[in-house]
Amino acid sequence: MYTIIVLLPLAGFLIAGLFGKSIGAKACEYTLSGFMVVAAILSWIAFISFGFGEGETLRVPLLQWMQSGTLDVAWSLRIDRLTLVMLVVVNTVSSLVHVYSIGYMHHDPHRARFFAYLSLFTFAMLMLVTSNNLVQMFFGWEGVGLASYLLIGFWYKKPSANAAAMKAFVVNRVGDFGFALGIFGVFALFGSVNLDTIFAGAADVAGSLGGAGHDAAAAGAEAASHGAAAATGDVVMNFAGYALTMGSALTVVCLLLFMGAMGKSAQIGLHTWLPDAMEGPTPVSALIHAATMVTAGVFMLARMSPLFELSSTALTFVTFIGATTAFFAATIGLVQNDIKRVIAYSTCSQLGYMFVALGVGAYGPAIFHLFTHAFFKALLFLGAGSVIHAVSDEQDMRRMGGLRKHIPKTYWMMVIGTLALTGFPFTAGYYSKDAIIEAAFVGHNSFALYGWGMTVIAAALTSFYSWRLIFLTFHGKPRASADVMHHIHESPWVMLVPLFVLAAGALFAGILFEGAFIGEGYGEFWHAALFTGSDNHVLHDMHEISFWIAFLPTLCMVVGFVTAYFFYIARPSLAKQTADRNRGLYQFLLNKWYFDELYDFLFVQPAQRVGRFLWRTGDGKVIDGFGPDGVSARVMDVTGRVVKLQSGYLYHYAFAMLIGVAALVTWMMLGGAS
Amino acid sequence: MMPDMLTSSLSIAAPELILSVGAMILLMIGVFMGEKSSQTVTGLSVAVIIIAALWLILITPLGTGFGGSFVLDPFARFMKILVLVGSAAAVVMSVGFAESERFNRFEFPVLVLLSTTGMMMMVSAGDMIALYLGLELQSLAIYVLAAINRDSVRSTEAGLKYFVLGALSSGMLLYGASMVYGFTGHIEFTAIARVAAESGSSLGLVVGIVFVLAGLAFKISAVPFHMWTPDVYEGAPTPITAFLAGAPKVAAMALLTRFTVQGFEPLSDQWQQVIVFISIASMVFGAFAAIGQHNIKRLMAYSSIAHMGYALVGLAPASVEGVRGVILYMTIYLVMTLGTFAVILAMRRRDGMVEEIDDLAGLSQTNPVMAVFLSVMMLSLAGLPPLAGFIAKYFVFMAAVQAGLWPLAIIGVLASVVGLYYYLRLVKVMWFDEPAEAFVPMAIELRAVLWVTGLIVFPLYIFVGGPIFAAAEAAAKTFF
Amino acid sequence: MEIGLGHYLTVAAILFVTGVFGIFMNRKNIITILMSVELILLAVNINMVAFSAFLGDLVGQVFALFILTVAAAEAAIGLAILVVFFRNRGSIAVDDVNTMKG
Amino acid sequence: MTDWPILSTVTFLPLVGALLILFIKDDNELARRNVRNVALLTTVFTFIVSLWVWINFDASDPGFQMVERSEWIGGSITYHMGVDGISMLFVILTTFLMPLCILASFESVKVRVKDYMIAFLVLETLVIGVFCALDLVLFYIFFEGGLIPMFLIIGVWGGKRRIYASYKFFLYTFLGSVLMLIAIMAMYWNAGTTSIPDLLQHKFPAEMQTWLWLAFFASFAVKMPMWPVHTWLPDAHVEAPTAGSVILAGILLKLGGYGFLRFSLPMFPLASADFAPFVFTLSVVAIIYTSLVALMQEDIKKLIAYSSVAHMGFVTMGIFAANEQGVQGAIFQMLSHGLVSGALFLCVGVVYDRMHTREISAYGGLVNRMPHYAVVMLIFTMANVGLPGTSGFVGEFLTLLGVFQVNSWVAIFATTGVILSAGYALWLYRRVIFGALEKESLRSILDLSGREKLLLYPLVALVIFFGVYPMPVFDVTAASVESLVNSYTAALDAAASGSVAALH
Amino acid sequence: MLGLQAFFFYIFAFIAVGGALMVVFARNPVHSVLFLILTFVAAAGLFLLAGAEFLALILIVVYVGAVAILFLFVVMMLDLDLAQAKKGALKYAPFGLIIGLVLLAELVVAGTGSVYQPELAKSTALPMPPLYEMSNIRALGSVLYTRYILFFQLAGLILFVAMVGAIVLTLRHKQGLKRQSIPAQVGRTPATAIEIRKVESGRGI
Repeated sequence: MYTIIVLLPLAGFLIAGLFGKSIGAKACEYTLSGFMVVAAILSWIAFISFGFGEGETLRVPLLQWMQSGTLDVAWSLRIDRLTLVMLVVVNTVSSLVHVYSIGYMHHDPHRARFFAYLSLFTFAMLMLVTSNNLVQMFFGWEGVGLASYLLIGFWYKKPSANAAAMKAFVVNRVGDFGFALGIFGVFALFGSVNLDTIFAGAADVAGSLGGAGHDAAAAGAEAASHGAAAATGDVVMNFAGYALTMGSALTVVCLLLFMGAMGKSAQIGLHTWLPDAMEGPTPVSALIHAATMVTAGVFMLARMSPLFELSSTALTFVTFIGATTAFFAATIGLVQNDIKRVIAYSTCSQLGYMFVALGVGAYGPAIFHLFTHAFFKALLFLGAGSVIHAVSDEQDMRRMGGLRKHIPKTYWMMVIGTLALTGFPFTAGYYSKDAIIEAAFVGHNSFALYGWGMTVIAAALTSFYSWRLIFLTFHGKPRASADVMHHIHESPWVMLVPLFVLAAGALFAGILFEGAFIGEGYGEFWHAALFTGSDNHVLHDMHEISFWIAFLPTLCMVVGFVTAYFFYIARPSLAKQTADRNRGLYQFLLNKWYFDELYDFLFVQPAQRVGRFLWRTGDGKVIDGFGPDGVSARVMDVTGRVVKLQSGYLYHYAFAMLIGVAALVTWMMLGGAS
Repeated sequence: MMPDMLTSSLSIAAPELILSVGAMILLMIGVFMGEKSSQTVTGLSVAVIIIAALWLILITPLGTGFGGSFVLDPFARFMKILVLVGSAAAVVMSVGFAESERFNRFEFPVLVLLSTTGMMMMVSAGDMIALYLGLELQSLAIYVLAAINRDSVRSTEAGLKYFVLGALSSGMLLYGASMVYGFTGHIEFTAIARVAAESGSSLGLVVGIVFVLAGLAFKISAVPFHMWTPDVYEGAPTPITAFLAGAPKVAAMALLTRFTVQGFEPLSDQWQQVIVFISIASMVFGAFAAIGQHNIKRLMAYSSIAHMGYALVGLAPASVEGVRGVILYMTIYLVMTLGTFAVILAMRRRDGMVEEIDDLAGLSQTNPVMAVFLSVMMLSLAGLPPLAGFIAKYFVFMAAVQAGLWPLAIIGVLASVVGLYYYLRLVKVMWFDEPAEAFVPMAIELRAVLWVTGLIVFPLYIFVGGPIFAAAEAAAKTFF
Repeated sequence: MEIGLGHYLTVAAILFVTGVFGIFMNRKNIITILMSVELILLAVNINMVAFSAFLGDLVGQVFALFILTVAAAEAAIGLAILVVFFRNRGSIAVDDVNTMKG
Repeated sequence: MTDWPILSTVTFLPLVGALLILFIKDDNELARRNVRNVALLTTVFTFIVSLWVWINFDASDPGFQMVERSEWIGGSITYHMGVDGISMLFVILTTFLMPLCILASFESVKVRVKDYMIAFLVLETLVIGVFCALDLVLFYIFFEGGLIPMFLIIGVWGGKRRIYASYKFFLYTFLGSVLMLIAIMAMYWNAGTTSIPDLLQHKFPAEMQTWLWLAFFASFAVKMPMWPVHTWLPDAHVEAPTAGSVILAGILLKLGGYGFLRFSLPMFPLASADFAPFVFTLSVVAIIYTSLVALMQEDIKKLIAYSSVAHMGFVTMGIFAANEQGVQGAIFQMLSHGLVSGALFLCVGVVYDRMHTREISAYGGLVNRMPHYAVVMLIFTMANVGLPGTSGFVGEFLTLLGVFQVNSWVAIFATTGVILSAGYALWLYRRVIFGALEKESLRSILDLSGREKLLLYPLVALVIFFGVYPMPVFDVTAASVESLVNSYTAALDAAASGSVAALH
Repeated sequence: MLGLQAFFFYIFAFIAVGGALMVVFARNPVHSVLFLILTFVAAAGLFLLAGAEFLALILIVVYVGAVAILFLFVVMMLDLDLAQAKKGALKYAPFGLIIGLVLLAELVVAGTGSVYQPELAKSTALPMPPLYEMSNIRALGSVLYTRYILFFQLAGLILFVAMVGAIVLTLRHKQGLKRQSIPAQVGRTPATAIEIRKVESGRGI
């Protein structure tokens, strides 16, 4: 069954990719959507039934992949609760997006290709979440990157889309750089890239780091030889010139892995691709850049929790990055005008939340937020898509407004999404987000409090920009041209139904699953799919915080709402005035903290300059100049001189002979003869 | 001297007798038949050479004759066969030239025969008088041959230059010989070796060796005694050049080998330095100077200078492997040279011979067979595998490496890279450039020589290489 | 005052070097060069005879005899070549023997 | 069948084909077609026969198999052939790429077809010979011999600066290998044999190893090509005809890596260990340097050529990591690069045949008219950047994994190549394929023809197949690589303990 | 007696050297040839002093009598200009002079400076028979046609080549030159030589 779940999208991709032309776009759409729905249903079945089973981790081997020396990588599926959660998320959102796309893309000439890409993406994502080893995860990791690249650049005639696609891929590669190095590090430490071996090794290390006099022999053979056998003080890895003991080596590895997560999950520094990725069709944004792919980083950290638990330094760093991102993205979201970009920055920010949770060791809340976030963020995106669809592909909120009456269903869906996002009580977001903030508050690492502060502020900001979006789009006076307004229409049912489903998720996913994900059902639910260190009591502690602390996020939400209302409904001119008053800050935020400009200045331009320099000067002047070209020129010089020696005059010839013989005689008499 | 001893000596020297007597008879035929006889005499002279060769291979016993002055050992026999092959091929190739250039001098084959006799004597020389006389017999005939186109300024200038410098070089050689004689009391190589082994070297002896080596180096056109080579190659009529580039080099190299390895083996660390020096100088100079050439005969002259340098690489170690390498090198060099000159002799348009490299432009399209073979020759001369030229270089360098002569080996291979450049230029001209006017079809005898040599260079050597190698090894062991 | 081998050798060396000089310092005509060659051969002959005398060995003289013979032949051919060259070029000035170079 | 000299058959079959072609006159179109067909059939047949070799190959045996040996020219040169796990697949790669090359030239080569086909067939013989030769001198003969047909291919059928490029190619590589020749001779005198299996057992003195290693390095580094002796490659690639580039990138570059594996590592283990940091440095420089240079290229072929240099950097790095992952990764990377870069050059050839320019700026928006082409190109571009699931990933990953265990700095720097490669490859793809079709000249450009599909689709299939299931390659190479690595470490250990013993 | 030998040695030696220098440096080639003759004669004297009577005579006969005269003949025949201007001459003369002198010094040192080894004389190839037994010419003759027959024959071949060469190069058949043909003359018969015609009387032919 799991194999079918994973391979159905692949089959869909192949059908659409290879035979799309011959069977027609319609057939592709329905086949692929059908496949996805089946896959989604199957994953729900699996998700639910799994709990009733033994709960043991399942491993489904598919095919040998690589084998070289001690490296042994196979294509296989690892099914545990974490995987199942992801399967459900991915397949549900994906199938809904498929269905939605039938409507959204119905006038596009390349629908078959679009669906093929979607399915390809889903397949890659499933490979990622089901992988039983890091390399397969990396496959999925890069596979979703590829699909993302293709989908962002789907409208290949738009130069901006192409640029965005490329940017997404390259920036992701920067993260993958870290991920790859992390994998190498893991292999160097544990002698394997298989999760089971790594976890076993990690458990051993945990024992020895705990100083319990743990006998290393108990560990798996490979882990023993690489990991735990090395006493805590021994150097187990040389990295970048430093000889690292087990503890610091783990930190390095975790940080490297986290770098991959940062890239994929658009954390600060490597986030720049995500807003640009909005160049792709909106369903893509919903599927990839909100619900699934960007959460791969979160998933990966959760998956590797046994490792991360061993490195508090790494976790601290994760907290810091996550918190900063949550705040930073939220600030940018405040001033963006593109409806999708606002949501994109919101995604970025929410991912920051998840990392904060991961950083303080609250893996459950992180995944929980991932789970709920998928619903409401997909909902928001699809809703935004519906809006865009309605206003003839306009994305700038400054040219919307007053749409509430024209597209009421969409409006209500968007409101539900916003409520969930801002953490309105008893919506999905309320449970997961508040859990994160609470976990941050009780977290032990040195940035936990910082994380808490940032997330609380971000909560207020989130509320503000989310409502700003709603108000700007749906309320007030229409700012679109009359022509556009004339064409506004509610989306077809094929687009609305997915919205309804997601809205249901956004409303009820929290209340339904809170207990299982983070509450008292935690241990039973996860079945050790998430590892929590023995001295990690965050989950316990977070339920015991004071009311005010728990209430604070809700308060922030309200503050944000009120402010937004004040700015955009009550006194619409206030926003502009504020912006004018703080022009510097406004520009700073509008230009996304100038990250793109900074990177352009720091990396892109130097790379081009250096590349040109190396090519023209390095290869051309230096290497060729002193190498082949230079040598051949020198040879020609010598030849010219040598040929002149052959003057044609007898006496020169005779003189040469005389010199020759005199030289030889002299040489033999002085030096040669003994 | 007892008559029967003379008889045995004569039987050893029978091929030389055949050649010289044949030359005289042919001269008479020529004189009596007049200018019409050129074809006949040419044909007959080839027959004489073939008879001599067969006689040498099949009948002549190995041994020493004329009181040690004349030696026929495996080495001598091998080299003599090469000499005869080179001469025969040169004569054969001259036929078409004689016809079209109205160069019908019957003296040409006669002088070639006489010169060949001289070379045979050089190869067999057991003492320094035989060395000198053989050398002079060979040289005098070639001086004449070089100038034989007496109405041409270039030909006579070539003859003159060759003669003057040749005379100077024989003067040096003689001076050296006199020193060697004076300081050992002997002229026979074996006796010299004995004395040298007993009493070691002296200043006079060393000077003598250097002078003799200088004289011999002139004959193989090794730097710095090479200066005549380009001018003579260019000026002499092309069949003469073809002859000049082949057999005499083989003979002179044989003589040099015998003189050094047999006569002065005990003093090898003395003359080795001289050989190393002229070897390096030749390889480097030949390679560089050849790059600047436009005339293909001149190019071949510099090429031969370089090749003599490579052959000397084998001589320097004074080892059996080295001599083996020299023998193989000269064998393959001869084949390659003959093949190349077969093409050069075929470079004829309706209005006469041409000898500029650019005249070969686009040959691969106008005459693919010729182009393929010439390319094979050039790349083989450059020493590229899988052609025979590589095998030649391989064995000489191997000997040098064995002896630990690293500078020689490394400079040698680097020079071969430079050398490759100008050989490639011919290939480039033939294959890459736009075709020039086509040549007239090749004469049958040139075609025959070209096919035979070409196929030997590749791929026949793969099959005949083994036996030749064995023979060369046996020949090399003569001295050790 | 004993006249030793060294004396003869010295004379021969001087003659030899003079002959060599005659070849490469000469700018006049080729025929002087041919004479210089004769000088060189004469020097060699003196060497041979001197060695022969002081070694008490006949071979040196035999060698010298053949050198004389060959020198004569060489002179004949040299002069013949010189004559044909003169016929073509109208000059035997050393500087005129340079149509080929490079 | 056991006695049948199967390797010689594979090696010399193309030569037989070349001889056949020699007897066909190419004076009319029909004859030219015959020439093409004979060449194609020959190569296909050779490929089939080589598959037979693969089938008969016993993957569990680390030694040489199907050995043939006979005396040849004396003086130690023997005719000695055989394959082991390291060379086996290169033979297959060669025989596989050759029919594609011939097919690729069916329409693009219009002049001197006969000469062209002969040159290719001769080249095939020589290249297969290199991989099969078990005698050093024989190896050298094949190794150097390959320069000749390649020189002609570039020079006769090449582009504008073909003469410069062909000279540079020839002289550069020749210069490198003559030093190796000297080393070969020195090895003969030290070991008394030029038989590779025997030499693998021979232990050269440590100091000698250094010199020998350097000499071999001179040859293989140029061939590879490693920075800074890589500059011949872009020129040669750019000027060579399409099939020439394919062969050059696909096979000839592999000779260097093969040489490192066959000689440098096992025969001179001590020197290899000493020089490994040096090689790492050069590899890393190559990866970063050439990737940066590739970013700025304006010529499609040149860009791919520079990327080849970068990819070869991974190979050298993997080889000198000298562990199983590194070495197997290097082998895999070479095979994969053979397929991928060959395919990329074929792709360039496709548009070059239509437009007769390789300027990137002359293209743009090809996807509008050439969707199939765009897909194929995409797959190869992705393979080129090492996307998992394509063959490009496996090699890159393993080499990096291998080298990480040895020297993490190297791995870190080399991994940046992953980023840069994505940069230049996608940048190329974007400029050529994506965008609106604006250039007037491209309006009527046609998508892949049937013949071109026949060329490219098998490569697509293989690239993905080996990306997903590379085990056929690992199976073949595992035993040989393991014994290689073991003997290497054993030699190092012995030397270390020897020096320790000397201290006592 | 010893003094006398030295006296003559020095006389001959100085004449030979001086003559040689004049050969090289005389402006007129005719003078050069004459100085060459002088040098040869002086050298013959040195030969005599060294006990090589036969060679001394040969030198006079062959060289002075034949070779030098040949030179003279050619010089006269070619009608050379005297002493052409030496344009840019001797640019490298000092260098050449130095090298020449170095070489000379080395040759002298090699000839005189190295230790003379009397033991060599005992083992020479062909010890000279004492004069009282056999004269120099007889001694030479006794080996020339026996032990050294090969060289003798070779020398003959060389002279043969010289002859052929000289003829090949210089002999020209003039067109239209009438030659005596003895066989034709001898072979004439009355039948071919005489035509008998009947002349009618009273009429002319």
